[in-house]
Amino acid sequence: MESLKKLDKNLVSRMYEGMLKIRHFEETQSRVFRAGEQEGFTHVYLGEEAIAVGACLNLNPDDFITSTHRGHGHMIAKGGDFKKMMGELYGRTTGSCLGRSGSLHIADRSIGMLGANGIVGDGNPIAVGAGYSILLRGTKQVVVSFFGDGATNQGTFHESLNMAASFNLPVIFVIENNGLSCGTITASVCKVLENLGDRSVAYGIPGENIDGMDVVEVYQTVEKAVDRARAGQGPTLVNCKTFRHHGHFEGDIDIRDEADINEALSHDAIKEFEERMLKECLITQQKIDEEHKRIQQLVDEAVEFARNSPLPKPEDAMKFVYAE
Amino acid sequence: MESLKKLDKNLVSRMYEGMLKIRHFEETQSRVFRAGEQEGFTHVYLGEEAIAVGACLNLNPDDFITSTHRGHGHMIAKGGDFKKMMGELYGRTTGSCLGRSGSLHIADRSIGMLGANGIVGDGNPIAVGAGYSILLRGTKQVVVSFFGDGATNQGTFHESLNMAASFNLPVIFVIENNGLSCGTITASVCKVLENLGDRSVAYGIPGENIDGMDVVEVYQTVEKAVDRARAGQGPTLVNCKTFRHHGHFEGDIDIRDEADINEALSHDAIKEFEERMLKECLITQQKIDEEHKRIQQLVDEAVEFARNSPLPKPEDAMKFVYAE
Amino acid sequence: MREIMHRDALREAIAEEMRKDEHLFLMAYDVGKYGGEHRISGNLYEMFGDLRVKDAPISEQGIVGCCIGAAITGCRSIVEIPFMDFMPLCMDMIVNQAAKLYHMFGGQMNVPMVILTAAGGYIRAAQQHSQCFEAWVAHVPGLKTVMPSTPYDAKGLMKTAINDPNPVVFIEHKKLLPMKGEVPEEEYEIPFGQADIKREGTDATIVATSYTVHLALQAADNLQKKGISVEVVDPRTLVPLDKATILESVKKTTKLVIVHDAHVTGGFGGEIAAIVADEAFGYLDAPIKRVGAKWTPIPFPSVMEDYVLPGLDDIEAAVREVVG
Amino acid sequence: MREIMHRDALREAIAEEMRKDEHLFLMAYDVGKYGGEHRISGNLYEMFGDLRVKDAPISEQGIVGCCIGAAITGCRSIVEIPFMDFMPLCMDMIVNQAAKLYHMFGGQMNVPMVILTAAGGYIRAAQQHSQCFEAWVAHVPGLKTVMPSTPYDAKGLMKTAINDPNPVVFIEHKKLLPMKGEVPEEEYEIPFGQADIKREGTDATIVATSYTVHLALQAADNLQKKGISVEVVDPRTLVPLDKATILESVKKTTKLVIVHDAHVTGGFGGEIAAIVADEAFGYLDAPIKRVGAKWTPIPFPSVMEDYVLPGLDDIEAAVREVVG
Ligand SMILES: Cc1ncc(C[n+]2csc(CCOP(=O)(O)OP(=O)(O)O)c2C)c(N)n1
Ligand SMILES: Cc1ncc(C[n+]2csc(CCOP(=O)(O)OP(=O)(O)O)c2C)c(N)n1
Ligand SMILES: [Mg+2]
Ligand SMILES: [Mg+2]
Repeated sequence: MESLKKLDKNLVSRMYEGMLKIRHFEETQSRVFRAGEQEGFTHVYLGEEAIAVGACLNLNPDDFITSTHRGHGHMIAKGGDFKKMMGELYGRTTGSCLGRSGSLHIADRSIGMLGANGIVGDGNPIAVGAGYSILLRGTKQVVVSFFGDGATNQGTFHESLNMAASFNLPVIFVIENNGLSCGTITASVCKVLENLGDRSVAYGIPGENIDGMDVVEVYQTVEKAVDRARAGQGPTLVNCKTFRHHGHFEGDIDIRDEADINEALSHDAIKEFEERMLKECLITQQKIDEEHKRIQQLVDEAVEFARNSPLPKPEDAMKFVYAE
Repeated sequence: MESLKKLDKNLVSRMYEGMLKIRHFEETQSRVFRAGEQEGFTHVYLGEEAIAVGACLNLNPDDFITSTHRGHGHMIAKGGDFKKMMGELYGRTTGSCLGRSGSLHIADRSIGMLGANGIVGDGNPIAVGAGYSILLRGTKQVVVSFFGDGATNQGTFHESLNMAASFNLPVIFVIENNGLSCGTITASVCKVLENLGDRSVAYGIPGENIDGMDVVEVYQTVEKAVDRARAGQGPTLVNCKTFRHHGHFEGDIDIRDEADINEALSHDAIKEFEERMLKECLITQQKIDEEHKRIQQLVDEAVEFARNSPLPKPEDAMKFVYAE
Repeated sequence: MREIMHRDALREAIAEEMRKDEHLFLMAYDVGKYGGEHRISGNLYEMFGDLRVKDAPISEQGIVGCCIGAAITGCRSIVEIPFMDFMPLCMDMIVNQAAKLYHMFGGQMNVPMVILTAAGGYIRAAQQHSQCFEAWVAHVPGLKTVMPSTPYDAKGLMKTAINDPNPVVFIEHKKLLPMKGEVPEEEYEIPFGQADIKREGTDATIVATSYTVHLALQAADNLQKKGISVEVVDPRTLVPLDKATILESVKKTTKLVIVHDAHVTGGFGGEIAAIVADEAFGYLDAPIKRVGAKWTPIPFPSVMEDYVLPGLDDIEAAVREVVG
Repeated sequence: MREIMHRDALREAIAEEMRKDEHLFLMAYDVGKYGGEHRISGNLYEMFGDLRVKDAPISEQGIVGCCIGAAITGCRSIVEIPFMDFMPLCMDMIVNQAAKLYHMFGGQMNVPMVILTAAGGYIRAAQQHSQCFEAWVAHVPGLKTVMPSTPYDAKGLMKTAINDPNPVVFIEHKKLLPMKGEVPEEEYEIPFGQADIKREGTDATIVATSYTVHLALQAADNLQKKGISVEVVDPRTLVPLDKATILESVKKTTKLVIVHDAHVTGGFGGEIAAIVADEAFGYLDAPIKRVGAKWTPIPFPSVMEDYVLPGLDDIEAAVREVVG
């Protein structure tokens, strides 16, 4: 592991803050959802924070990301507003999608977050399209597509990577490899799970297999990929190994062994980053505690905001079927 | 190139006969179709004979193949009956599908030919299913799936190879890489066209890139793959480089340069095989001429047979909608 | 009689048939140890093992194609597409392959398989997890379309579906799966194409399907109190459709209201209305009314979703309108 | 006025709009140098270059997804799915993404794109190249559905489609593409939702779409000779549907026959019948008749295909039946 001292200080604190924001947001989301405060279904990003944060720290506000059913973390890392997000999760008009779509379809076009998506793998072709649009419009933007190991077995993965490679598009494909596809152990349906980054060979593009629990490694790997993309050198595939704290969705049963979960939980991206920072004297324990508190308060405010926000009107369901 | 003398004599003559059968059948099919004797559309296999023949010579009658829109060659190589085939192409009741489907959907279940298919790439998942059925029924059969370079960019290619690899199925995936996807130069939409066999890396299975104009190389490569499959060692991907004589379908315009076509035509799988046989004194020119004549006569008889076969009854269209 | 849930009735039917035919298997993501996305497969994995209750990658085309390939080579299968919203991912395999092979190949190969899925809304699952596509399926010759409304029907129809030599799309409803109803201990089948009159009445006929049968019955109860006697007909299978029972009921009541969860526009209600407007035209005493989802994607929050989907009020209003 | 073919009218519309908007592109396999599977794109590649007239791999989900991603990031596109039979391969992208994003994201992103396809039979293309799925498309809110029957309508509607801010499924017919008709030199658009009365009459109304409009007109000619005056209404767009014109015509003639190439069962004819049986019930003097494909996949040989698809006889018989 690289010394954090080699990195820009400001970058280190943004890494930390980004991960903390996701952690507190999602811990809270899990709690209020399980308490019955929201309707529907929700999938949280706990444990995988280093990926979204490490990747998105390379992006400008006008760069794009596509996301999955597990989209809160991506949105936060891209600069999502807690209030707009909680408003959406609570199905309120103050939500970023006016409360009409909830957890599964959270999105914010104004920060380039092209939407969480309920269809596994469908973010990839959309990311390719955003890349094509960049080519056609002649800008220097890039696109990061986040998706799970399960999604890498969808036909859309293959079609997207092939198109992005052939058309030389500025798209970075980031696999969040937690080894699980809902209730299926991905290794049982995918022989190359560990080295999914090698699937890049099939498209003639670079591929990496990295530790998705190390925000620095994610940052630096995606940095290279973003540089390549902006320089017109085409797409990259990045396979980030990670661990998901909770079951597939909140309230789901978990097929993993409890012992395995506990073992894995002992390597936590955030706790280990705090230890690194402490060891290198980049932060004090007091500052850590303060940061946790500060961010939790932001989350709490967002929850309060959402709770007090108005519900949509029934007939507003009929809006936005067609654009004028 | 290996000496043909190392091969079983009988095998060499079956290779030759198989290729000649396809060549004469397809030359004739092209002619009668262009003369307006048949309805609809037809795609011929001219130039690619070595692939179907080399692969199928490894198969038993109860092994399976899946096919494409360009299916006549596969059917002949698997033991298809000229009369039943021409009957089908002419849309007559004597056809293997009773004349109801024509060139695009030629099939013969009795020889394990699971059907030509009008949807590019759809043969692959079906081949996987035939492989799964072999596993479940506990037989030693194998499946060969033929498909084009264009089809390797379909999502179904990826899903099929991943499933076959994970489930360790006895399926051999054979790419007929003629570099063309209808009117699109495949290289312009697929960076790795030349080495499509390397896509096997993405599934953790063996892959080969071979000369699809050399029936011996095809035979020997598929032989190894079939042995592996029968031994329960799972699937193989074989990329056969080849050259298609005609345009995409009979009557289609051709986007290739005429000079390139002529250059390529000078390397013909059958002509070169004849030269090899002659050089190694495995055949005489007289025997070659006789063989051509003998096989052309079989084709001519099939055409006559088809021409004189009855048309289906209109209302028979309503048959075979549901099995009882 | 004992009462069990839909999901348990389905599992019983599957288990009974799997015991009889060792070449019958179940395939989908999450059907194994996890027990199924809707907990339909439950303990089947423990009962029948990994090969016959097979976890698959998230590859809808691949999975359905695999079951087709198995079907034409001697096996039978049940494939689960947990949300009907994902069925568009594999409609190609269902429509272009499963539905066509028997016809295309002149009866050489039939495709016995069940495609089990859950449609519908009312569970706050938002735009991509709430759709009904039975109208699509019922537009494709070669497919059969089943929509049970009670555990009794679900079990009997599932057994018939498994034993049918054709591809059967079996459409459950997410609201029904946990609903209980009487199911005898003994084995039984329910033939396709037999509507069930779930309630007799004289003033108006409601034809309702799936979950909305229960809404229709409740509406009928409410209307009875106001002196309106409603007959509720549940077709149970859309293809084949028991036109006779529907027409007879309408001839008796002279009024028709059709109810389904799917969007009114383009829904299967149009088919039923058209049949009646043709074949019972002379008996009709009032306009035919359809009740279904309004013309908008299904939104997330209950306040909106309940507005969009058909409710008791909508059904009662439609009946009151036709009885005048 | 000059007469040009459908395919040329479409190309003119596309070229005119591409000249106005440099971020409008065309993407599909074979649209480039080859000129399009149906020769619709023709010389557009020479006119607008490789980036704006883009050959794509055979990746239907990928291509449609790419156009969606481009749409929400500032571009517009036309994607060709040459045969509507292939549309099931990308219905997921069309239905779950293109049709939903605007609604899901509360108006943050709309999806301007045209999905151009050719449906229908009568060309001996067999079971997998002859289908009509307009009924599927017209069941999905968020999509618009266009079906022109003349070059004039095709051009005007294509221009409207390109300028529409929503996903538009533009359904041509293989028999229409080479058909000629008058098209003015000046630019014009035809608004969606305006049916065209292709022939006035008093005894019965035929509502026909696409190619069958021409059959209906010919049937009307034949019937006129027998003293029956038929009005032929062409809705031109199914969504939005010009109910008013249809209802008005039926109120005048009091008889309705609906004709389409698609299968009768589950076809859009059911929707029209249902609307009339509800909203013009009191005016109807005869059962509503539907004429369309019989309940079987479309077979290859003309002798069978002509039996299955609606012909002049079928239409004339239906009209004679309703006029009594
Ligand atoms: C096309 C499609 N198939 C299946 C599902 C059901 N489903 C939702 S999430 C999921 C697992 C996804 O696994 P992965 O991509 O690894 O993401 P993770 O949940 O691990 O983050 C499945 C099967 C779906 N939403 N869409
Ligand atoms: C799903 C699908 N997309 C497109 C087509 C149209 N089409 C027919 S053949 C073909 C090209 C196939 O290329 P390849 O797989 O390389 O086979 P080849 O014709 O070269 O033998 C295309 C695009 C189709 N039939 N099915
Ligand atoms: Mg995962
Ligand atoms: Mg090819």
